[in-house]
Amino acid sequence: MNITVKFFASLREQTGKSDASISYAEPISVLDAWKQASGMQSMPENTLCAINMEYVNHSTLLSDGDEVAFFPPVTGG
Amino acid sequence: MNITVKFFASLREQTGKSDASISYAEPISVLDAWKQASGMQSMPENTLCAINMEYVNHSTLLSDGDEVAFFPPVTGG
Amino acid sequence: MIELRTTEFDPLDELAIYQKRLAAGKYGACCNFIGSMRDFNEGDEVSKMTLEHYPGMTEKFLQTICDEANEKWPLLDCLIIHRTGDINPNDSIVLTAAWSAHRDASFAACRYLIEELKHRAPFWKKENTGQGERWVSENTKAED
Amino acid sequence: MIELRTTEFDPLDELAIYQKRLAAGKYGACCNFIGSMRDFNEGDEVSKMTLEHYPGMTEKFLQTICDEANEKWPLLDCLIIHRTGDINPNDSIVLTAAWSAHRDASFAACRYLIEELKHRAPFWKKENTGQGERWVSENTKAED
Repeated sequence: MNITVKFFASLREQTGKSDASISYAEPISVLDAWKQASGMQSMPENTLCAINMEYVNHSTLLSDGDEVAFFPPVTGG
Repeated sequence: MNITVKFFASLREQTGKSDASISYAEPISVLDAWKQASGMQSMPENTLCAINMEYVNHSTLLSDGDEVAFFPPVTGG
Repeated sequence: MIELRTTEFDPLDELAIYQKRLAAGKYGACCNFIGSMRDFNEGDEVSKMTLEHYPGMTEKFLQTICDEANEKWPLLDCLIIHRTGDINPNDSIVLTAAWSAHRDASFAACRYLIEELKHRAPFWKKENTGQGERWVSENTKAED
Repeated sequence: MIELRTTEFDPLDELAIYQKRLAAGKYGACCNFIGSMRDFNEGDEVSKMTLEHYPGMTEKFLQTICDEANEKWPLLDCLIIHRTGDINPNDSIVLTAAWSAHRDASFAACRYLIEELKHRAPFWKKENTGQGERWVSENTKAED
């Protein structure tokens, strides 16, 4: 199972990366993907997550080929 | 005591006049001014009144030199 | 600022011109509302309209509304422009605008300006429909 | 319609151009909101700003907001334009607009567009102040 991980804004700076690819044999959650891709960093409490550009929560399970994104509270407009 | 009376919109058409001058010896109310200036026509229920360009109610008393105006509900904007 | 116009005006041009007077970088929010003449009302086609007002009182009243908005919210400025006289479909009738640092004040003030204008400012519309002329009887409460 | 812009845009010009697409005489109300960059925030001078977004998701999300507004209110159309990249004080950041027959729908929809955008659309602001760069931490609830 291959997953693409994206980090935006302050989370990109915190993790030091904008994109990562991870592989797993067993189904994993969004939170598991964070741990693996960030190198076991702690996830800031208010982190938002999206799978394939739709908001999800931290416990949602990922499927092969998914793009999972992590970002801080939004501040547009 | 001399008073200028103005009618606007449908009330101008109903009374057939836009301006009128009336004279009185005793203090009169806005409603009295309507009766006199309109030739005793009945005042439509939702008529708005202003003295010297400030909204007043029908029982407000007029002073010498006042301009009293009668108009229907407003429909601007 | 408030203004009455006897001829057609372009509300977006007016906003652009007026906004140049304001200090650049100080307002973060501008909410504005443009009311224009539809070619239908209450089921009938409307080919023309005339807007009567009370010279003197109308201007004074629009200024009062602006003053009230400035007291109620922390605004940098507000603007009302309103047409009078003969109006054709698609012409702009009214522009209300409010500038502030944050969006909440600009929305609330812009809404206040148009609601107060619609319910209290001395203007009267007469529509010309296929069935002849008719006075518009009353503005609706916050839904027209 | 929704659009992202990487360079400066004039929201009033955009409104004028976009509005020409709409059927003349059918809308009576246009409420729009323009958010622009102030040169101060939370007590500090801000000399520059960078707006990051999530390419793909941001556009999709703005379209979702427009679709939701169209479902909730009887609109003729709505429009969102948002800047990305490097932004200078007084530049326009966002335009939201809604056209309808009556004013209530246009106000409610315009407000909905900007509130949803501010709270859910993936954009992130980084400010450059005299003290260096900082990420804006969170948009306020309907008051920013």
